[in-house]
Amino acid sequence: MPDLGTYAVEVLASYAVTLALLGGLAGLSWRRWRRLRAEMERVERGRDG
Amino acid sequence: MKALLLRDLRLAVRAGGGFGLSLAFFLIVIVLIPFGVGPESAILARIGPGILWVAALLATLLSLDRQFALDHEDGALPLIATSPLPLEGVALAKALAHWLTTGLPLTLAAAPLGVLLNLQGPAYGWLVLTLALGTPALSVIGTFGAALTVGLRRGGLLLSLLVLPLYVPTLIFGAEAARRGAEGLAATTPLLMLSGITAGSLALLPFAAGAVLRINLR
Amino acid sequence: MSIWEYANPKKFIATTTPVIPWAFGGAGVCILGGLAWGFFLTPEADKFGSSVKIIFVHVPSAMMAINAWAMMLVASLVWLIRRHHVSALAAKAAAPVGLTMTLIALFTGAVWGQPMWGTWWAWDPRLTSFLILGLFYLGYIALWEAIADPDQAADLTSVLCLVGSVFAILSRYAVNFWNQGLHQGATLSMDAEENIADVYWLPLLVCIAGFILLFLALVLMRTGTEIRVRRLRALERQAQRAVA
Amino acid sequence: MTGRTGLRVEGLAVARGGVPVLTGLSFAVAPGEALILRGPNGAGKTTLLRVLAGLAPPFAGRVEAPPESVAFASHADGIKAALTVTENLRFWADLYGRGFDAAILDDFDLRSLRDRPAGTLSAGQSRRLGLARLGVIGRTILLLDEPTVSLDVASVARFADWLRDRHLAAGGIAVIATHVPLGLDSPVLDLGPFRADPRAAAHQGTDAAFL
Repeated sequence: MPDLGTYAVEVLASYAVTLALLGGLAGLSWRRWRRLRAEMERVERGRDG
Repeated sequence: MKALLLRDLRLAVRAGGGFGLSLAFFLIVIVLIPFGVGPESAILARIGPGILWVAALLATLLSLDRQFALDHEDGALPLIATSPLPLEGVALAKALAHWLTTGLPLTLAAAPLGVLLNLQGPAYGWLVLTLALGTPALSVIGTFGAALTVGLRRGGLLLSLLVLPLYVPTLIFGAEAARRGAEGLAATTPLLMLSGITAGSLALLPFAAGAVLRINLR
Repeated sequence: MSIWEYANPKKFIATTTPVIPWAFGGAGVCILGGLAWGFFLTPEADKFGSSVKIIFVHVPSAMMAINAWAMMLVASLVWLIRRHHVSALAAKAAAPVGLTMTLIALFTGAVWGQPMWGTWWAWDPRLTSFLILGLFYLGYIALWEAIADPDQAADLTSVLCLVGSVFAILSRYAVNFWNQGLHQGATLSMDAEENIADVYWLPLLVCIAGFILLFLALVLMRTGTEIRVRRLRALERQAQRAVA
Repeated sequence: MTGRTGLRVEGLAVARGGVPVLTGLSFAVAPGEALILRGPNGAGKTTLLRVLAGLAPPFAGRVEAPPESVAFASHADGIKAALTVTENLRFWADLYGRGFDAAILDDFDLRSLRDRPAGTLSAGQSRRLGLARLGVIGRTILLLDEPTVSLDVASVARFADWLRDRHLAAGGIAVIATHVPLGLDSPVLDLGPFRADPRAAAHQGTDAAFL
């Protein structure tokens, strides 16, 4: 681990927040993508079935 | 254009709602500032121009969304739309009516209210000058926002969120010119930028507002 | 097969769905790799100490925040001129991503500037312009939510995006002018690209590539979702009318 | 058949919310004639009137009318409570660039109310003022959506008389969507047969791109 010196907290905090926000957004978008795709298949099956 | 303008002016004067409301709000904000910031006249004098500008901006915002909403609710908008006056003219007339009933009174009221904030000699002149140059832009940008949110539920709240970022350049240059003028510094650059933004807004935004009205009337 | 071929929503989903996993994979590799590279292998800078490592997140997110709005502007123009639903929905899908990038840029910028200015927020011109950009994003997203009819919403948000872009650029210069007047602290401001030693340059490029890939993946996926929402709504309305 | 001054519609399709509701409409209204639109609620009467007025673009087909000749009025009165009856009418006359002719007050029995603020009028009276607006703007083609809603029989008759004796007699045209019999011997267009077939309609509107 490199010696981060006085700004260790700042550097780690900004990395953590960045990854958290990006991960959160990607997660939310993916969950919504999956929910919509499932709903779409249900409707498609219902319509064609 | 004149017909719509005169009608709106008569309505504002007769109903007195928008007219008095924004002035009263302006007065209230200015009176509250010293309670919050403290009575030291040195501080008040320094932040005076900026505070007056922010208060004038918020007062302008207050009376915006009634512009088109009233005509939309009572069904006058479609008949106005099919009149010889194009929608861009309607937007300009509304902006002018709003400026005459709100922008101008605020500009004139700013000087006497400046006394409350202990402004010094040149500050009054510069304040009124910058407000006179800036408030038309606030009105026409606000009219665009009002046209954008006509017919939407909770349009008023949305209108503030949409219009505030658009007000930032006018506020920065206006308040900066007023502050520099008050301190005797050279204020020509911010003044020129302020007038430029107002001129540009007056020239272009009615077309955007007209297009948006056309979409909302569909 | 002109590019407008992708304007057909079904075709858009069909062609982009396989790309999404690769884009996410590429983004993950680049971002994590670039951050690890920058975090472990670059020396401390003389003035900044180790806080210089924050540029690996701040600069890419700041760039993406601006590019996302530019992409929304182009998509709005395409919608207004060619009336292609996919571009309007792509603009709607990109807005939250742009907002997130702006928030990241704001947080990392404030944290990075903190040692220099001694305060958590110092109204630095560049940081303040990102704050204003964030407000533009909020307004844009709020307008989409406020309108029921999708086509009217697409039209209105497109006009707002056009007008907003002009005022965003105006605000950028107004903020620059406004802060110069107060104090000279701006020389150490965020436009760090010029004075970056090349040892930081490569990992930064990798991070930037990662952020771009991530933006692409997110927008493609979210646009696909928006298309499906519209498709479900259309199917539902069709079913209702068939019954009526 | 109809000169340049009439209202002609060819192969018109009208959409609401991006989906066609009426298709294949072709008719013409000669000066001096009126046309009554009938059809169940939601058939698209209002949308059709708005397209004829140019407020909304047609989904397909063409509407031909002389420029600056059209006016659309919904059942909402569009009058300002704070202004008096005369001020309201004078405003609409000025907006449409026409002189204010006080005779309209008699046509709608508003002479006695002329100086009263519109806010103090009853529903029937303000409805008559709303209709009087159509008199002062002097437009040849009037597109009216349920104009006589909430009007008593006498007022409906007075409106029909004004329409026949003042508007149509002077070569005006009126297309009126209404269920109330106006006593005009004008042709009636039932919009039922022109309703877009739901299955086909879905594949034409903006939803088509998503189906």
